[in-house]
Formats: sequence, C-alpha cells, structure tokens
Amino acid sequence: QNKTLIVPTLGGVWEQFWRNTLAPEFTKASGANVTLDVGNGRVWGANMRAAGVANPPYSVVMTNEVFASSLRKEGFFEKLDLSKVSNYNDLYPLAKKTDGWGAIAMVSPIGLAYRTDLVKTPPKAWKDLWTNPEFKGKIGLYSFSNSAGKMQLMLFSKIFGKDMYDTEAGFKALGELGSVIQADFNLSTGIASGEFVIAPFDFGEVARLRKQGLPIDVIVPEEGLLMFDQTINILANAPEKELAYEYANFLLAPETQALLMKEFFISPTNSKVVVPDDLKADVPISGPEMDKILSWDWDFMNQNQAAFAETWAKTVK
Amino acid sequence: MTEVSIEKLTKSYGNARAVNAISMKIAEGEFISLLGPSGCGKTTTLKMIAGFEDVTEGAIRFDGQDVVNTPAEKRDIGMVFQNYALFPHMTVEQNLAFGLEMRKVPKPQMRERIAKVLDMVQLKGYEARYPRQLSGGQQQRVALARALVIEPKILLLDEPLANLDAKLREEMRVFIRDLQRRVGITTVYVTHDQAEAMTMSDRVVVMFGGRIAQIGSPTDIYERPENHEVAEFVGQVNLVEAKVESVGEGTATVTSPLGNFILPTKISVKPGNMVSLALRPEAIELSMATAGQPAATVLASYYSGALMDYRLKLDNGDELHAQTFPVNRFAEGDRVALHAPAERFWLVGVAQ
Amino acid sequence: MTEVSIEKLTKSYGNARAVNAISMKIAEGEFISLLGPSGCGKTTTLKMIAGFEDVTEGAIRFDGQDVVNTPAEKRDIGMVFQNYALFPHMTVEQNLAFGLEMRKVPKPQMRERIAKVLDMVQLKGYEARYPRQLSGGQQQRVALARALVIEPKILLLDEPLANLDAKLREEMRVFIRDLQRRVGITTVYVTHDQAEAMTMSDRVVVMFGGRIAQIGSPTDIYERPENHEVAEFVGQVNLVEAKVESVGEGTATVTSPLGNFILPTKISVKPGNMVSLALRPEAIELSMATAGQPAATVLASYYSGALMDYRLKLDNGDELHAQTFPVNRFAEGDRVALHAPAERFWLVGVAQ
Amino acid sequence: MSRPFLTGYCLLIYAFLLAPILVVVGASFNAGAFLTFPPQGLSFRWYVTFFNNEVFMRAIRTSLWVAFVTMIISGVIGTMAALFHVLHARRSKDVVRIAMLAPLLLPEVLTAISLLFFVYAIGIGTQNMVGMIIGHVLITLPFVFINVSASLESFDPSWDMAARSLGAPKLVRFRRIMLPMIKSGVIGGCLFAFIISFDIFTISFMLKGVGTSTLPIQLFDYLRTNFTPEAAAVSTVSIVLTLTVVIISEKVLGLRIHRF
Amino acid sequence: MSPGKTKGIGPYLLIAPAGLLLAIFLVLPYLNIGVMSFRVPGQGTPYGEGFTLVNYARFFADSFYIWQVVNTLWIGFLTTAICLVIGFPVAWQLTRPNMRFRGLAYGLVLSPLLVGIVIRSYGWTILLGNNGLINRTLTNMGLIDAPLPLMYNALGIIIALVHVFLPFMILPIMNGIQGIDPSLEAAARSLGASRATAFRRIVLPLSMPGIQAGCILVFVLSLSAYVTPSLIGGLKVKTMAVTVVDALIDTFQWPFGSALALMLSVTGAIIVVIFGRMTRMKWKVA
Ligand SMILES: Nc1ncnc2c1ncn2[C@@H]1O[C@H](COP(=O)(O)OP(=O)(O)OP(=O)(O)O)[C@@H](O)[C@H]1O
Ligand SMILES: Nc1ncnc2c1ncn2[C@@H]1O[C@H](COP(=O)(O)OP(=O)(O)OP(=O)(O)O)[C@@H](O)[C@H]1O
Ligand SMILES: [Mg+2]
Ligand SMILES: [Mg+2]
Repeated sequence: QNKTLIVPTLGGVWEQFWRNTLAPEFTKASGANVTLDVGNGRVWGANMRAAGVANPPYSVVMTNEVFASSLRKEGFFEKLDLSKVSNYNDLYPLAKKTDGWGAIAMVSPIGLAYRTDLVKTPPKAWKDLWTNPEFKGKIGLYSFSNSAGKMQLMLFSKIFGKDMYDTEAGFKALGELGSVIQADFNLSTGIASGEFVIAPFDFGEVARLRKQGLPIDVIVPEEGLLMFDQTINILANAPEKELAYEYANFLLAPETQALLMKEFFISPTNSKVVVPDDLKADVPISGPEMDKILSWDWDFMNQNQAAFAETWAKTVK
Repeated sequence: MTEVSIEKLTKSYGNARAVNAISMKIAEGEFISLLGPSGCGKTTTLKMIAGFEDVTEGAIRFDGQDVVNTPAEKRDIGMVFQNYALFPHMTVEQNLAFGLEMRKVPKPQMRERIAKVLDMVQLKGYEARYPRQLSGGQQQRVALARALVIEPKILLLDEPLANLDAKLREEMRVFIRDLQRRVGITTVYVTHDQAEAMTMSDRVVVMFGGRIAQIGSPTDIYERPENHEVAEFVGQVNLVEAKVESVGEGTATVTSPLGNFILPTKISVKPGNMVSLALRPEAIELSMATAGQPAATVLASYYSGALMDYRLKLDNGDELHAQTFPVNRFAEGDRVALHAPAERFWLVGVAQ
Repeated sequence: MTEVSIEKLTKSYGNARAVNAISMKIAEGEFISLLGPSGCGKTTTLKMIAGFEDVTEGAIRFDGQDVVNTPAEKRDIGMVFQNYALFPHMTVEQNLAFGLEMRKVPKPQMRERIAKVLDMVQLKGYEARYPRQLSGGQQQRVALARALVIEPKILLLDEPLANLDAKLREEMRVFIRDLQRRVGITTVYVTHDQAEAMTMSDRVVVMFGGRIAQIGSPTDIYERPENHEVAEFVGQVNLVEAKVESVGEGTATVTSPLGNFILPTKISVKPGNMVSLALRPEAIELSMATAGQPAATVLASYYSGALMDYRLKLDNGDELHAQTFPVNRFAEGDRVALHAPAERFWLVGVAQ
Repeated sequence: MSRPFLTGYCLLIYAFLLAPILVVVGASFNAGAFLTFPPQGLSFRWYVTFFNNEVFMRAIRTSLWVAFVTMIISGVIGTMAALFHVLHARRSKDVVRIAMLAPLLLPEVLTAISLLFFVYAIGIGTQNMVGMIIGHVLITLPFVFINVSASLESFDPSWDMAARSLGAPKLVRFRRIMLPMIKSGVIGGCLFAFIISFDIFTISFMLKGVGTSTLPIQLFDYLRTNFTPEAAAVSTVSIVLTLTVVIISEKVLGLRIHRF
Repeated sequence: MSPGKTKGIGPYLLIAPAGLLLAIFLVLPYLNIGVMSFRVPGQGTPYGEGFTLVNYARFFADSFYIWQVVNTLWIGFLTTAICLVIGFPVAWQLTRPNMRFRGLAYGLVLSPLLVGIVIRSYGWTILLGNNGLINRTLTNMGLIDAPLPLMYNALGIIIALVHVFLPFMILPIMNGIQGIDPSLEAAARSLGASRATAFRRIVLPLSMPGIQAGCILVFVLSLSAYVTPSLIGGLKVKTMAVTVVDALIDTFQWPFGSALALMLSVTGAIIVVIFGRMTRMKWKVA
C-alpha cells in the first residue's frame, strides 16, 4: 500500500499544473500518492491553528513568507534537516534567508507594470508614481491585506524615509499619492479594463497578460524589486515527514524549477537552472539579477501590522 | 341619481356564459332586486356594473354614458361584496372612514356620519375592533355600513343580509330603504330571499342560467309570473289539471276539480285542451268539508312556527299543498273543503 | 352516534365573554339548533365543540369522555364553516375526497359517495372546478357536501344555507335531515333563520349575549317562550295592556281590550296588577267589524308575497301588528274585528 | 400604477438586473484570449475549454452536491423553525427571529473561523465535507426561514381547521393543506438556499474537506491567475442551468399560488 | 393559530433542530469569539495573556470606527430602501394572475445570484468604471468631460448591492402579496380609491409580512457584505464588514476583530428588533 502525501497548493493554473505535471512526477520519483488541497496561506494557517501544533493536517506547506514567519513563531514548523534536502545548497542566498527554517522554492519578482497604449512616458522608478502627472488618479496598488501591500509600505518608507522602518514617511508618501485604486488580490481586471494604467505586477502575471494580448509592459524600478515568495516549510509534527522532505527536495530540484519557470515565469531559486533565451523576456530576473530583489523584515511587519493596517485605512484614499 | 341601462350584457368564462345577453333599464333612484337560483349570474352582473369584471360583450350606461371603460373608482358606486371584503388591517372605524376619506369629507363630519351608520347597524362600541374579532353577522353589517356611509349614486348590494337574523334583517331593510329613498340612490339588490325582494323592491328581475326570465313589480312577479319556472321560484305553486271548455277574447273557461273558472290567458288554447291551473298554497283556505264544495283529504300536516303546511289529496288523486295560519288545525285523514278566489288562479300551458 | 354534553362552557376574549357558562346535553342522534342574534356566541360555541377554540372554562364531553384536550381531528366531527374554508388549491372533487381519504375509504367507494353527495347538492358537473370559479352559493354547497360526505359522528353546521335561495334551501334541509336521521348523526345547527330552526330541529337553543335563554322543542319555544326576549326573537309579538282581575291556582284572570281571558301564569301577579298580554301577529284573524267584538282601525297594510301585514290601532291607542293571508284585503282606515283564540295568548310580566 | 407603466418600469428593472450579466455573457463568447468587453469577435472556444476542464467539472459536481444537501437540510429545518415562529411563538418571537438571523448578522469570516476551530475541537476536522455543509446550512437557514415565515403570515387558519374537522392528522395537514399554500415561500427559500450554497466562498474556503473544492473556490483561484473568458463561460453556463431549472419548476410546480 | 396545538412539547419539536444546530454550531463556537474579544491583543500571535476591555475601548475611542458604523448603517439603509422601492412593483407584477413568461421573469430576478461575486463585479467594472461603458459612451457623446464617479465610492457599492440583493426583497414580497384577496382591492376601488390609492392603502400594508421579511434580509446582508464593497468600492469606502475581515484574516488582530464583529452584529440585531416592532401587524395580534 502506497503512502499518501497531502500537498497544499494554490488554485487555478497552479492546481492544474500540479495535478497534471508535478504530482505525477513526484509520484514517479517517490512512489507515493498525492492529494492536492487547494487553498492559500490564510486557509492553511487557519486550519493548522484550529488543529493545533500537535496534530497538523499537513506535513508540508508552501506559502508566502509573511504567513510562514508567524506560523514558525507559533511552533508549527521545524528547522530543516538539511541532510534530507540535498538541493538546498544550490539555492541563491535570497532563498536561504530563513536561516534554515525553510527554503524559498519560488520567487515572482514584482516590478512596476503599465499600459503601453495608455501611458506616454514609461516609468523608470517607483518614485515616478508621485512625479508623473499622467498617473494621477490612475494608479493601482495592492491593499494592505496582501503581502505585497505590506511590502509597498516598507518600500515607500525606505524610498521616502530613512529606511524601511520609517513608516511615518511611507504613510506620508502614500497620503500624497492621491487617489489610488486598491485591490486585495486581482489587479489584472483593473489594468485590463483601463481603470488604472500603472500598478505593481509580478513578472509572471505580466507575461501571461501580454500573451493574452494586453498591451502591457513591466519595468525593473531603479529602487529595486518586490517579490512574491513561496517558502517551503516542514511541519514539526508532520504525519508524513519523510515524504514531506522528499517533496521539498523535489520542488527545489533544478528540473522542477525549470518546469515551474516555463509554466509560470517564476524566477528559479536554484542556481543550477539556466534561463533559456526564449524565456529571457518573460523571466528577466535570474542569476545575479536576483540581488535587485529587496528583502524585508517580516517580524517587524507582523508585530506592527495592526497599527499599520489602521493607519493605512485612514491614509490611503 | 343615476339611471343605469344595460344592453345585451354578456360575460363568458371560457365557453360557459355566466351572464348571457341581459338587458334592462334601471330608473334614477329605483330599487331593483336580482332574484334567481344560486349560480345564475347575479354576482357576475353586479360586478360588471361595478367595473370589477371585464365585460365580454354588451354595454353598460350610466345616464346614457357608456362606462364599460370607466374604472370602478370613477363610477361612484357603493358595493357590498358577497364575501364582505373587509380590510383586515383596518378597524371597523377605519373601514368605514376609507370611502369618506376618498371623498375628502372633513374629519368632524366624517366622524358624525360613521357614528350614525354604526348606530343604525347596531355596532356602536365596535369601532376599534378588527374584522377578525367580529362574528360573521357583525362583519356583514360592517360591510353594509361601509357601502352605505358614502351615500353613493349607485348602490350594489350582494346578499347583504344573508347572515343576519330575522329581526336584524327587518331593521336593516328599513334602514337601507330609508337611506336609499332619502338620498335617491339607484340600487341593485341581490338576494336569494324572495320575500326580501318582494317587500323592498320597486321592480324585481328574475334570472335563470344567466338570462332574464321576467322583470316586473313584485305583485307582477308573484301573481302574474310569465312562466312556470318563475312562478315556482318566487313561491310554492300547485298545479291542477283542468280542461278548456270554451275560449273567449283573451280568456278561457276551464273546468277543474276545484271548480269552473273564466281566466285570462296568454297562451293559445283551444277548447278541449288539457291545461294546468296554477295556484299558490296560501291562496287556499280550508274549512271542515261540507257537501257541494271541492274537497280533499289531509295527507299530512307540518307545523313551522307561524304557519301550518298541509299536504292534501284531491279526490281525483292530484296532490295539493296548502299553507294556512294555525287557527283551525286539521289532522291527518280529515276531510276539508277548499276555497280559493278565482283571481288567484292562472293558466300555465298544457300539462304534461 | 355520540352524546354531547356541555357544562358551564365559557369563552372569554380579554374581559368580554363571548360564551358565558352555557350547559346543555345533546342526545345521541339529536338535531339541535342554536338560534340567536348576531354576535351572541353561536359560532364560538360550535368552534369549542369542534376543538378550534380554547375553552376558557367548563367541560365538553362526548359520550361522557372529556374531550377538551382531544385535538379536533380526533373528534370525528364534520363542520361547515361560516366562511366555508374551502381548500383553494383543490378542485371540488378533491375537497370532498379529502375527508374520505383521511378515513381510508377505498377509491371506488369514494368516487361513488362523492358523486352521490354532489348530486344531492346539485353540483354535478362541477367536480373539476376550483372554489374560486364558483358562485357564493355554489361554494357554500361544496362546504356542506364536504362535511356531509364523511358522515361523521357529530355534525356542526354554521349557517350552512345562508346563501341559498328558498327552493334550494328547502331541498338541502330535507337532504341534511335525511342523512342525519339515516346515519344517526348528532347535529348542532347554527342558523339565524327561525323558521329553519323550527322545522328542522328536535330541540332549539336560544342564546342571547353568550347565555342560553331557553332550550326546548320548537313548539315550546314558539308558543311558550319563557320570556319576552325569546318570544320577540323567534317571531313577532304584540303586547297588549291587561289588568289582573283575580288569581287562581297557577292561572290569572285578566281583562284587556281584546277580551277577558283566564291564562296560565309563571310570574307572580296580584289582582289589580297591570300586565302585558303577548300575542303573535299571525294568531289574529281579521274580519269586517261588527258590533260587540274587539275592533281596530287599519293604519297601514303591506303586501309581502304570500302574506299581508297590517298595522292596526286599537281604540285605546295601542298598536297591533297582524299578519294574514291576502284572502280578504282591508284598506287603510277600514274598521276590522279581531279574533284570537285564548290559548295563543300568554302573560309576560308587568308592562312598563 | 397603470399596466403599461408598470410593465415598462419592470422591464427597466430587469434591464438593470441583466446589465452586468449580459456583459459577462457577452465576454464569454469572446474569440480573443482576454476577458474584455465588448468582445473581440465571437466564438465558443471558451465553452469547449471549459467543458474539457476536468477540474472545473469536478468542482461543479461537488458544488451541486453540496448545494443540494444544504438545500434539503436547510429547507426542512428552516421551514420547521418558521412554522414555530409564526404559529406558536408568542413572547419568544423576537428572540427566535434574531437567533435565526444570527448567521447573517455575524460576519461570515468569523463564523468560518470559529466553526473551523470548533470542528477540530470536536474531532470532525476537515477530513470530510461535514464541517463545510454545516457551515452552508448555517448560512442558508435564514433565507428559508424568512421566506417561509413571510408566506405563512398569510395562511388562513380556517383552512387548517377545515382539514382538522375532516380528520386530517398534523403531518397530513401540513403536506396537503399548508405546504401547497406556502409553497412559493418554501420554493423561494429553497432556491435561495441552493443558489447561495452554490455561491458561498469564505465558509467553503475555510472548511472544505481536504482535497476537495467547490466551484467558487476554483473560480476564485482561477481568476487570480487566468483572466480568460473561460470564467465568464462558467458563469454563463451556470446561469443557463439555473434559468432552465426555474422555468421548468414554474411549469411543473407553479410558482404562484392560486388562492383566490 | 388553532388551539390545542400550542400545548405540550409538540411545537418545540419544530424549533428544536434549528435551535440545536444554532446552539451547537454557532453559539458554542462563538463563545470562543466572545471570550476572544476580551483578550489582550497579541504580537505575532493571535492573542496575548489575560483579559482586557481595550478592544472595545479602542472602538469607542476612535471616531474613525464610529463613523464606519454610521457609514455602514447608512449604506445598509439606503440599499434596503432602494431595493424596496424598485423591488415592490416587480414583485407585484410577478404575482398578477395573467402574467406571461412568469418563469422567465422569476429566473431573471434570481439571475444576479447566479453569477459569482468576482465575475459580477467584473461586469460592473466594465459598466461603471471610470473607463467603463457608461462613462466612455457619455464622453464620446460629448456630454461629460471627466468620468462620472460611478464606482469606487458609496454610489457604486449601493448600485452593486441593490443589484445582488434585489431577489432577497422581491421573493418574500411576492409571497406576501399572494396572500391578499383581490376583492379587497376591488372593495377599495368601489369606495372611490384610485388604483394607486388602493395600492398604497390596501395592497401595500397587507404585504407587510413580505416587506418586513425582505427588508430585514437585505438590511442584514448589506451590513455584512464585504466582497462587493471591497471590489466595487476599491477599498475607498470603509464599511465595518471590510474592516472586520481585514482585522481578522489579514492582520491577525483577532481580539480587536472579534470585538468589532460583535459590535456590528449587536447593532444589526438591535435595528432588526426595532424594525420588527415598528412594522408589527397589529391586526394579526390578538
Ligand atoms: N377574536 C375576538 N376578539 C374579541 N371578540 C371576539 C372575537 N371573536 C369573536 N368575538 C366576539 O364574540 C362574540 C360572539 O361571536 P360569534 O362569532 O360566536 O357570534 P355568532 O353568534 O356566531 O354571530 P353571527 O351570527 O353574527 O355569526 C361576538 O360579539 C364577537 O364580536
Ligand atoms: N372564474 C370562473 N370560472 C368559471 N365559471 C365561473 C367563474 N366565476 C363564476 N363562474 C360561474 O358563473 C356562474 C355565475 O356566477 P355568479 O357568481 O354570478 O352566481 P350568483 O348568481 O351570484 O350565485 P350565488 O347566489 O350562488 O352567489 C356560476 O355558475 C359560476 O359557477
Ligand atoms: Mg353570488
Ligand atoms: Mg357566527
């Protein structure tokens, strides 16, 4: 009788890819069955908290670092047994920021996207949001509830203040931005319908929209990039710990990373993956360019997010 | 004060005609009763006059004006519905006030009129009750009061007294008739009670199966019914075989077990024809039989409050029904003599 | 075949008592009528017997068993509601079938029974109609048929014939009475029609304001009413001033403008007392006045179908009401002689 | 209100109701790869894609099943509660109503979270769909309750009395007399329950059984990443399906009661 | 209704399943939440040690939240009122005996519910957006220079809420209207009331059970709606429900979020009770 690993995954195209490609691959490699559970960090977090540290429903969870970091604090995850994750060593430093408590398996860098047909002067930097009058009232932003929203705050604090901790400056800048259209997750609708013409977008998304025929482009702002990250974590009390490690290692393997890159235009975190030429346009950030991705202090954010959320709500128009 | 005229009025439900090409003219201030068996189309006629049923064919005119397309509320009618149709969410007082409010009657006057009418229908003290807190008869009286209080030009009453006892009914009749005369309201009254129709109306319309069988004054209808059906419907009737002896100018001489008579005739008869003599039970007087008079044997007698009913058997075997006051009582098997004035007989065509 | 006994039955709405401590015993298979003015508590009484109104106080027993806590559906009653309460979503046939289905009557027998009853209420051919497609009287007949077709042990009829014409009414009465006798159904019949109560019932219960005024056979009620109210309610009544001349064993000798009489008396009177003599209008016979007889002047005369009504004035100024068959007609101003047999008079206490 | 005016008014309202939906339906026939309106050319390609999308089809089946079970449970206990509320509750009327409305008064997220903790606490967990269905029943219950209550208010008790006088026991009276009289309320409530259950997102997201998924979740996730006309096609199909069901039920059940 | 029935436990069996369900799966879980709202806010954890009133204090001390409540109630009130006004005639027409295409119309009424919220909001964006059909058409016709603010404000939220909640108003009202005997309207007209007056004085009050039900549903739903306000409102209009959701699942302020949620629910419940009392049908109560 084969063992079964419950694999939490994002929905939609992610699920499709996991179901059609990755899960069979993993089954082939390990001999274990895979049950996909669609959701996101919030749901998995809620489920784990409801179930308690001792009895988690999952063995492995891949989610945004913003969720992962607080779950880690609550004791759900264990420090990776690196002996079981042979691919860990090949990761870019960026992917190893968690001090061995997890590994970033996917990175989707976030740049500044704009409608090529509706914008005359393409932006060069985040600052242009404030300075280019063309954008006035036509700016889209992630709302604070999205992890990208939180990064925006830290980014703007860094740009307009001393550092990312200088949120007073960040909020002041946000207040001066004037009317922006916020979305909790989906910015595509807004930019597609022309409700706004410029907004932070991850490269993969832009690539997809462009393929679907939308006149859109994305730049790497001078101040640096944000990113959606997916950290892979192993549950301390995982029901299938061995399989979980096997799966984690599988995800970090160059072959898998290449598959994911081709499918979702993510930037591979395994340094052994080479971006082929035909993908260069859609995956512009790789290798040394990964340094352009800024990193953030999630503990700081998690500790203060209540106050920030309130200030955000009062500030952003 | 409105004259109502109806011409070839018809109402069809699918193929069935509930009302079938009826015509009549109701004079200003006239009180007309619709009389007829259950289901003959009385309510339907009333509803068409009121404007609540689409007219399939025909015309309705108020004072010469065709009103078929006039909405009900512009016809200035008052109507008592067979099922009352009281507003359940309004108290008795509010129900009565509704029509007056529509007519913009000033408040104090309104209160006065309502009080007066409520007094007349003997529901003083019930002002604040909701309809569902009233008995059936009380509800009916509220419905009546609601239609009367507005003193409309035309009053349409659909069996407005059906659920009242005799005393109250009598008082209500007087009240309706008084108001109707005083204000001069043209009134169409639907009732299943022949006596009511007779005592109240200027004219009576007898309907059968959607058609008018006879229109006439109460005495006309009762004493000179145009056909056997009408006669039967407006009261009980005895049929006695008779033989035409000779025929004169609109009259015929007949012989019968009850005697020989010369009677006016509307039907064509020839000497030697067998016809029926019609006679109402209460036209017969009974006395102890003496020789030489038409006589009969008492088959049965019933007591019904004010009256005695007798079933009698003539010597030729025909049965008769007689109704008398219980002054002289006869027992089963008694021989009784029959008296009936000639003018109470009428001819109703060949007996089958 | 159930005996119904009611003891001190009371129903209060707030402070008002719709039914006030009434008691009666209804024998197995008896036909009893509740008679009384509108709002006197007839429907409420019926509903309590049926089990549709909470009993405020008192007991109801079927064959000695207290049923106050028995749900209505277990009481084996049939009821005609004053407002019919037909099931609007069922055809006539389905309405009738419902009760039979509850009794698990087999299909063919069911069909037969329904056809028979529908025939009796003259609604053959209306099986597939919905209640809203029927006239008022037709609906009432369906309601009646629905209660009768199940042949229950106890039948409760709340003015089941109020919307029917005289002929149909008569036929329905016979039909109800026949079925009731044949099956032996204990029946409580509510009617506002005195004549109906009189002709149909074994006993009549007269109610006023929630209380029982008199229980008795129809003749009892009509001819020996226990008080003035009952007398007035079950028929018209004339009151004539009289003077007690002497008092005997349960009788009194009185003098009055209508003559001198020796009458039984239930009230205590003393010689010299002024009392009232009661007399029904139809007990009076009229003839052309001759000397030496009590006489009166005709004030007014009304014709009402079968009857003549006279308002008369005695020479002492008292008014009388007389009702006769229109055999002899008198005109306003005529002097008429009055005849009335002594046994039709009764004493009703001191005249005010 | 005169007839033509009323008709015109109602047509306007229907237009309002339809407007955004027409946009969606229009977009679903888009020949282009992007969800835009007006569409760039017409085609059925997104329908084909949709019908071949195993994940969607499975999600639809799950959703239909969950909605059906939810509708039955909510329909039954919501109707029972409404019967109590209208016919029997006296002083407790307000309390009953608020209690029955509570699932709507309380934020769905909070209900979802607290229920999630609760099902784990009592050991049901999210290994199956029990927790989710309980959540769906909670959310849909008020709709059944309110609709049935409203139509019960106009039930004439004398019909019930008549049935009792004919010897009908309680359940028969309910089935044969009361239910037909309040059927528009019950049907309305059940339709709401079904449709809403079909559309519930938050509760499903939190409480769905591991490894299963409902259509709204699929659609939601799908839309995050693929803003293609396929999503519009899914919506269009579900509209057409439901419309068919409603029109058929009108024909078969009659959504209007003929009382008068 | 009929007596004899109210006695015994019979009636309570009717409410028992719903009562038990709510008690076990709503009340019990929410006890947790009730307690939670008195917890000390945590840092990086759901909550800290001990109990406090600080969450409620934070709500009452900040006019930002008070105004949100007012704002939320106001949107709820407007949405309900508009639904009633535009829904009633539709409900009325749907109950006319000679109505054709009833099934279709009924389906149309339900149609807003059949489109998932995200897709529906997309539809509205296409129509109402600054770059939407309406604004573009008006601009092209030269009627306006700047786009009308139809979206990303309370107006847009109300339009979208009315749209999706209309069925919840129409169906109960239909049920109410069906209970009205048409002869009552006839009676009113025989007394001289115009169609409109008969409608206003007779039909409207008698449909009160349906109106009451519809209004309560729509109002309650408007209070707790958060997807529509966040998508159509572009998070520019703050409503309580949105803030509650933010606090609960986005920023992990469980104690404060719980307190906010309970405040919102209690406010809604109080309004429902008051509304129910105000619209009580006197003629039905003995
Ligand atoms: N719900 C109620 N609240 C208050 N009073 C009521 C209520 N129902 C009936 N009544 C009163 O109780 C009395 C008796 O009513 P009931 O219906 O028994 O009269 P009834 O004898 O049947 O009269 P009718 O011949 O008019 O039908 C009436 O005066 C009526 O007004
Ligand atoms: N909606 C309908 N569909 C079909 N037939 C109908 C409809 N309404 C009434 N009828 C029929 O039309 C005829 C006339 O009905 P109407 O109500 O006018 O009778 P009516 O004279 O008032 O009788 P009643 O004295 O019993 O009230 C009846 O036979 C009835 O069955
Ligand atoms: Mg009629
Ligand atoms: Mg009564």
